[in-house]
Amino acid sequence: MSLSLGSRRLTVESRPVPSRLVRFLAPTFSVALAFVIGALILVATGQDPLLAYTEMIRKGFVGRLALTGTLIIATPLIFTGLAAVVSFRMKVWNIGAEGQFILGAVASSGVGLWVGDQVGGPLGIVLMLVAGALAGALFAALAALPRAYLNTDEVISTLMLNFVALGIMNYLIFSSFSFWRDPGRATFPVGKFVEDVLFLPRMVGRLHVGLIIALAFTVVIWWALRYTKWGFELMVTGDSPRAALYSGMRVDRKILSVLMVSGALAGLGGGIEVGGVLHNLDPRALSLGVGFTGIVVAALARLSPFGVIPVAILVASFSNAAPGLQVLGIPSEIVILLEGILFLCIVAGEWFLRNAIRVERTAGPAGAEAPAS
Amino acid sequence: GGDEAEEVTTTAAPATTAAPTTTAAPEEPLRIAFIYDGEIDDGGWNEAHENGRQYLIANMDNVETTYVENVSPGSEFQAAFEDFGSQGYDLVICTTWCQDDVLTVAPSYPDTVYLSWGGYETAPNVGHYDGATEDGRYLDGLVAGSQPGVEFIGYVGGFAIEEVVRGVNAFMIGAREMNPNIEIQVVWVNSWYDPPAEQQAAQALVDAGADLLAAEVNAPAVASVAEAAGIGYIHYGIDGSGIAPNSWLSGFTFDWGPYYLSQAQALANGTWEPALTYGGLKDDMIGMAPFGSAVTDETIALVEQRRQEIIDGSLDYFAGPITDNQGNVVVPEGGTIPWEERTLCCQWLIEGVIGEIPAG
Amino acid sequence: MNESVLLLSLASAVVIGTPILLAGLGEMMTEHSGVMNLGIEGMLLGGGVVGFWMSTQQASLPLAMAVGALVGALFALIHAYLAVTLRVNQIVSGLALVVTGTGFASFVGSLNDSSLIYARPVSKFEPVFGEAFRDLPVVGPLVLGHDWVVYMSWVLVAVAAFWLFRTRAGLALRAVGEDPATADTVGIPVGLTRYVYTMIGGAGAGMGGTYLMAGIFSTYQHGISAGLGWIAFALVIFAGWRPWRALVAAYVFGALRNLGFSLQILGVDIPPDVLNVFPFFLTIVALMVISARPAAARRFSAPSALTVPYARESR
Amino acid sequence: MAESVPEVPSGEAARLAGITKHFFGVAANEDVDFDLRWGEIHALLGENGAGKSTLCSVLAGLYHPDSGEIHLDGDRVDLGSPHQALDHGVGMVYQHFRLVDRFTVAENLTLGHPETGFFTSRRSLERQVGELGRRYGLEVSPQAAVWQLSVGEQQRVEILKLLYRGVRILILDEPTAVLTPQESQNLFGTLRALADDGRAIIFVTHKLDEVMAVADRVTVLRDGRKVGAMPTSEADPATLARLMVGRDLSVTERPRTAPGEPVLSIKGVTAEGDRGLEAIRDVEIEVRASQIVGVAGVAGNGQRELAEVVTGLRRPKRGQIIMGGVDITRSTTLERIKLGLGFVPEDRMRTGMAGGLPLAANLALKAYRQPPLSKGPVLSKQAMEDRARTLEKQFDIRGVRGALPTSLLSGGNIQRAILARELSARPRVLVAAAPTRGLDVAAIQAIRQLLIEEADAGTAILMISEDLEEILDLSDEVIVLYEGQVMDRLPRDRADPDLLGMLMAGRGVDAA
Ligand SMILES: Nc1ncnc2c1ncn2[C@@H]1O[C@H](COP(=O)(O)OP(=O)(O)OP(=O)(O)O)[C@@H](O)[C@H]1O
Ligand SMILES: Nc1ncnc2c1ncn2[C@@H]1O[C@H](COP(=O)(O)OP(=O)(O)OP(=O)(O)O)[C@@H](O)[C@H]1O
Ligand SMILES: [Mg+2]
Ligand SMILES: [Mg+2]
Repeated sequence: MSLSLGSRRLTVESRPVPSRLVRFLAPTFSVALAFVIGALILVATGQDPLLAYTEMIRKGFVGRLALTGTLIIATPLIFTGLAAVVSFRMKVWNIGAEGQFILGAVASSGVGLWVGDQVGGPLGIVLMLVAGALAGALFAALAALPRAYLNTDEVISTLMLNFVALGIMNYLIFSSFSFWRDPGRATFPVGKFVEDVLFLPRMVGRLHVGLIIALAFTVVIWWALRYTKWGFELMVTGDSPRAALYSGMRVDRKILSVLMVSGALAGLGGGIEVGGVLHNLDPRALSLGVGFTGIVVAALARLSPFGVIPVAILVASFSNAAPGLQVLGIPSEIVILLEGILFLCIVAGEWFLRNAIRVERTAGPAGAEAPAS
Repeated sequence: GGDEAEEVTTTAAPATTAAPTTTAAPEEPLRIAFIYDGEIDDGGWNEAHENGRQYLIANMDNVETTYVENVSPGSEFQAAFEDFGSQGYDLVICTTWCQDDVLTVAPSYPDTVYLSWGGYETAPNVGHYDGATEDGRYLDGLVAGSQPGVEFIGYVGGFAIEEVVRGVNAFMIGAREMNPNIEIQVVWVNSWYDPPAEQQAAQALVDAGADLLAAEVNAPAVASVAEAAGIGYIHYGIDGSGIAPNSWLSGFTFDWGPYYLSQAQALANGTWEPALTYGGLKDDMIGMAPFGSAVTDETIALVEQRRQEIIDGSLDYFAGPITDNQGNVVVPEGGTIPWEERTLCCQWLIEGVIGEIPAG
Repeated sequence: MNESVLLLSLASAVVIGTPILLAGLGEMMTEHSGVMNLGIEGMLLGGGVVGFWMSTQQASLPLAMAVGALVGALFALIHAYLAVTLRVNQIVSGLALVVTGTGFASFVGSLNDSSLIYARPVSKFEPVFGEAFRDLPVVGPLVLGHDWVVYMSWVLVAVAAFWLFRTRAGLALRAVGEDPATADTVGIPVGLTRYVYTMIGGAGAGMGGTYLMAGIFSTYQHGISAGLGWIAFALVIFAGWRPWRALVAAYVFGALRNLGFSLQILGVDIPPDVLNVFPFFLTIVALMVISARPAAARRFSAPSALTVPYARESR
Repeated sequence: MAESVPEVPSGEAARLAGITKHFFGVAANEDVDFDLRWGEIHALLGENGAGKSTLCSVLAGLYHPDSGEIHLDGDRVDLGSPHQALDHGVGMVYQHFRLVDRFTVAENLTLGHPETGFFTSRRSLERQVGELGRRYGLEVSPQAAVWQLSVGEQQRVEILKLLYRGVRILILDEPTAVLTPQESQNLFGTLRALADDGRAIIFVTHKLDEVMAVADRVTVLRDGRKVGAMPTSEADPATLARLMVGRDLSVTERPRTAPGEPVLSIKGVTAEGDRGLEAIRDVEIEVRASQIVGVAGVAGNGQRELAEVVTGLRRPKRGQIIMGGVDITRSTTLERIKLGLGFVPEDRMRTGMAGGLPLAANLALKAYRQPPLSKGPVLSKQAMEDRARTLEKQFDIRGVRGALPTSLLSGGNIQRAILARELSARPRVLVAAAPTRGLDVAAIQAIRQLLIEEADAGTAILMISEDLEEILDLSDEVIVLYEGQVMDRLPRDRADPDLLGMLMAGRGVDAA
């Protein structure tokens, strides 16, 4: 693909591995592009983009409240983002983080209610979180087992399972008097609250230690992908399952393990949302699409575990700043639209990573003067 | 621009430190924020609250309101409550179930008063409110029962929770007062917001022979089905007469405005106390939407009469005996469902209602 | 009476199945070209809201449907550009489209001071056949009682089936989805084909959305589709990428949800949440059954190059 | 430096002038001139990576050259796509077939054909295709799905496809690499007939014999440049080899070590193929230390399944496999690897390598399990890199560029890398499938040398190959596989091409 501009020729060619600089510039550029398009829409609807963006930054990041609010919203996104990173790295497309997150929340709130204050805080919290991770992993296994042994397409099965999970959670709270539901509340069906000792400790304001756990898991995942046999095998299997098989790796188990680890991360995210923010099973607060958003987060992070953190925070800052923008008079619909455009631009930015644009001087029409050999 | 917003925050701060107990300086406007989990123009729940906000603006001087819509429960709610608290808002009103998110944040902002719909656990700066839908539903039942030829009413409900069941029961009491042969078929859609499901549920009722539809969900889908089937329609919670011009009969409305006004004034006067407000017709929290052309003047007069009787306390439509649809006497002769215990009712469907409360 | 309730419930399954079918059929064509568009929900809402707005402005419903289709196709164009030209991950691009389409619909839906919720289509979708036909037993409500969109969807199913498996263009389309490199070498324009059919998919979703709002509801509401787009996506898989099966499956999916309400009326208590997840659950099971049997897998599995971008000079 | 052939303008079918095509800085073609005449078979000869496929792809419209001109029938043309090339009557059979697996033969032929009606009628189509096949001696069942066909049949479909489109310039990229000698002979017959029909044919190969046997003229490429062109009548294998490689090749025969103890015994093994039929039946093979046992046979006679059964990728239905005294019939691949099994797979790019990963990772594919590459679950990147550097040097792997994907390496270098990985694990048994297929002369020589040295060092080698020359050159003992059964086993001194050919065709020794 090439384009001639006067005496210059722009050539686009695909690049096998992006350079470090490009890896930094591409997302920056796509975010910038999204903001430019956003500005156009704002102007078209009679808003002041500069004001809007200043407010977006202010309400998203500036000050203790803005920052903690954003970080709290970012925490589950980091988990679902990591879940997507792990599986997408192996070219196993787990788009079921949404459902795994939900079941993680179901399990950890269930365990929390079950242990009550019997085992004390730290152990109880650990049990809750382990239950969340386990539930996420087992739910992912529903897609992983058929994928590993029947070669059932996991994109579709994990996607479908999201709706199954949603159905389960709604059933537990809204249409049954299950163990999870608080029978004492007549005005509105609500999940029972776990004991205070099972609340994740807070650090600053409402900011709970879930963020620290998220960061810790980011490091663990990064390390595991890069410096362990498991990570190596995952990389090989992702690139060529046959090569993996014949060099003695168990591809079926790898698929299982990667999907279950991915599910466990998402499930842990659900557990942490319960332990840190909700303290009960609240279907309305647990079905906001963090699983889906996590995939977009992972994509912008270029499937890099550390990349997930800033991206999750950026996306979270959007949600956190949205009310502030509305107070300025910017309708909530525009904020959603801006988010969609941001996502699309981010996705488009992938292109820059795989293609290099070269500017060459040309003497005349292409091929007229071949260089002397 | 941005500076202005800053300014407002700082100037407002001293006034609000004084807030719940002391009278604010008169020149300082009372600052109120409304938080909606959906859109203000949803034609239902949130729109009714937004109408309340408009009422407040129209009826109180020196008040400054703002709203944010599409905020989700959980950490987004909490962040928003925190944000308005830290900006020194005097009053933050959350119009959906959000008691627990409120209680998480409210203690940190003692100078801001939080009101949440449907909650029951108060705190020094947290109050709750809810509307007595059964008052309205009883009147709706009168309207429905007065329709000639109506014997089988289709009723689309969200979840079979107490409030909704209570509403159905009151509706039936009203309807049978007009026509003792009436039966009501309830269908639960089991969702808070699923227009296609609501449409299908309503259609299933029409297919089963319903000759009038009533809704207890947040959607005009049921109205569309009634309109298409050419049968009467009773709406829920808001004046939706534009939604089904031909089928429209009536429907009670949530009139949150007077309540919001009273709370704001109490705050301005320094007389605000945390409370659980359960308001019905007598509290002006429940009203009636305009009647459709198929409702006779006679019926309108009757509805008005019953309304007055309820307001002055001379009528208790829950007076016993009441039998449920399993044949059990749930309210004995001479008994009633006292106002204070209303919100705990009901886990039974009244005689004549076909349907079950799903066991779980 | 019980029988008639069930019968009528099937008839309304046809009604609610129609937007699912239109969107699913579109997605099926898209997927046959090797492009997977997860953004159906976004296109359905985005296309539908504009189509609905059209229907409130003037009397021609076909025109409103066409406009809905066009806007849906424009949304799909974004996906086509990202997936085909920029070759980005199609899952991610589709999900981003859901957010964008939903935001766009809410934006248009409350562009004026009051939302489109109180706006009404100028005219209605009327049943095609006269009362006499509609009153016939069984076939009356089930087959003869519908408006033209339902019949059009049947025609579209036939056209799609014929197009895919009996025409040169269909052969080319399937070749692009199976093996783009091969299609390219025999002169089938891979990129163009993918663009066109991705946009056709968007058009299907846009039409489905318009019919949902202007036809079934006669009103707009925020988030009105409540996940129908995902059911349409499941439909394609459940139908094994075959149009006629999609027709049946759309009504099965529609009936499953309807069934819950009819059963409630008949006094049978099945938790609706169970019935709600049924389409998705069924799809997983169907998928597993198919993939477990190699012969079936060859016939009913996804196009081989689904989600695989094509670049001519890469190796 | 290019010697050019006098021009014959009247008969010129195509002329490429000054074609240059770069990939990521690699000059695949550099200022290449090439001409083709009607009625000739023109061989294009060159080592791996010489630029043959690239040049062909340029003429076929698949690649757009960075510079240079294409003339067809005397007119300058700009071929934007394979489609445009087809419209100009130029078509190519690619090294990797371009057929839609799930479609039938007839559907593949109609695909993109301008004269297909809008509606496709299966019946008439299949009839047409059948006729065409008979006319050119390229018979295949029109209703069969492509995935059901053998490689040779698929190639026939490819050629038919071009003929069906009325292509007059036919390009075949290494068509014989996947064919048996007999199939190759048939193909040559077909090609000759097509050329006599007045078509022009470009025939890409590494094999000098084939050039001499079928081509009228030959053009030699090296490192992307044209280094020679001549009528075959004026060429001889030695000259061509020198042009191709740029130096003289010397073949050194070395005395072989005597075979030792049996190391690998395959006893009465029966296994099913992918389609559920028995692909190998009661196979008995024994390989001793320092011995190379060659398995000859026409492709599709159970070779792949045999290799998979030995390496543990396929479970046998009956029989036993014993390695170094251990029964490994039920062992996993990993257990076999640990016992000292090495494997050079037929499909290098997908089975032999994870093409998207850097070479260092691929070289570590087996060694990563032990120190120094890993300790416990932890991997040492540094050790991996160091080991890669060593192996690259030791095995002379060229063209490695750091973190770039291995798939960018040339075929020959990929094969070297696979051998480097397998041999560095010091296997007791090495299964090598088609170890030199598609490689150039120099690479072939180097790889064969490696295999011989390995055997001399005591490794038992089971070599599966369709290349008779290779079998005869290397094996101590030859086993012929036909329809999944061992036809015969011959010591090298008793094996000769005629006898093997007969056995491979399923005719027993008695009949001979
Ligand atoms: N995509 C690429 N990017 C950069 N370098 C490449 C690329 N492809 C090949 N090369 C370099 O070109 C050289 C030779 O390539 P090569 O001859 O293998 O082509 P080939 O056609 O793949 O071989 P074969 O067809 O037999 O597999 C190598 O040094 C390799 O590194
Ligand atoms: N699509 C491509 N991308 C990158 N590099 C390429 C590509 N095609 C060819 N090359 C490089 O161009 C050079 C010439 O490759 P080409 O395939 O033409 O060689 P060849 O002569 O056909 O080799 P072989 O005999 O192995 O098939 C090699 O270095 C190869 O790696
Ligand atoms: Mg709005
Ligand atoms: Mg080649």
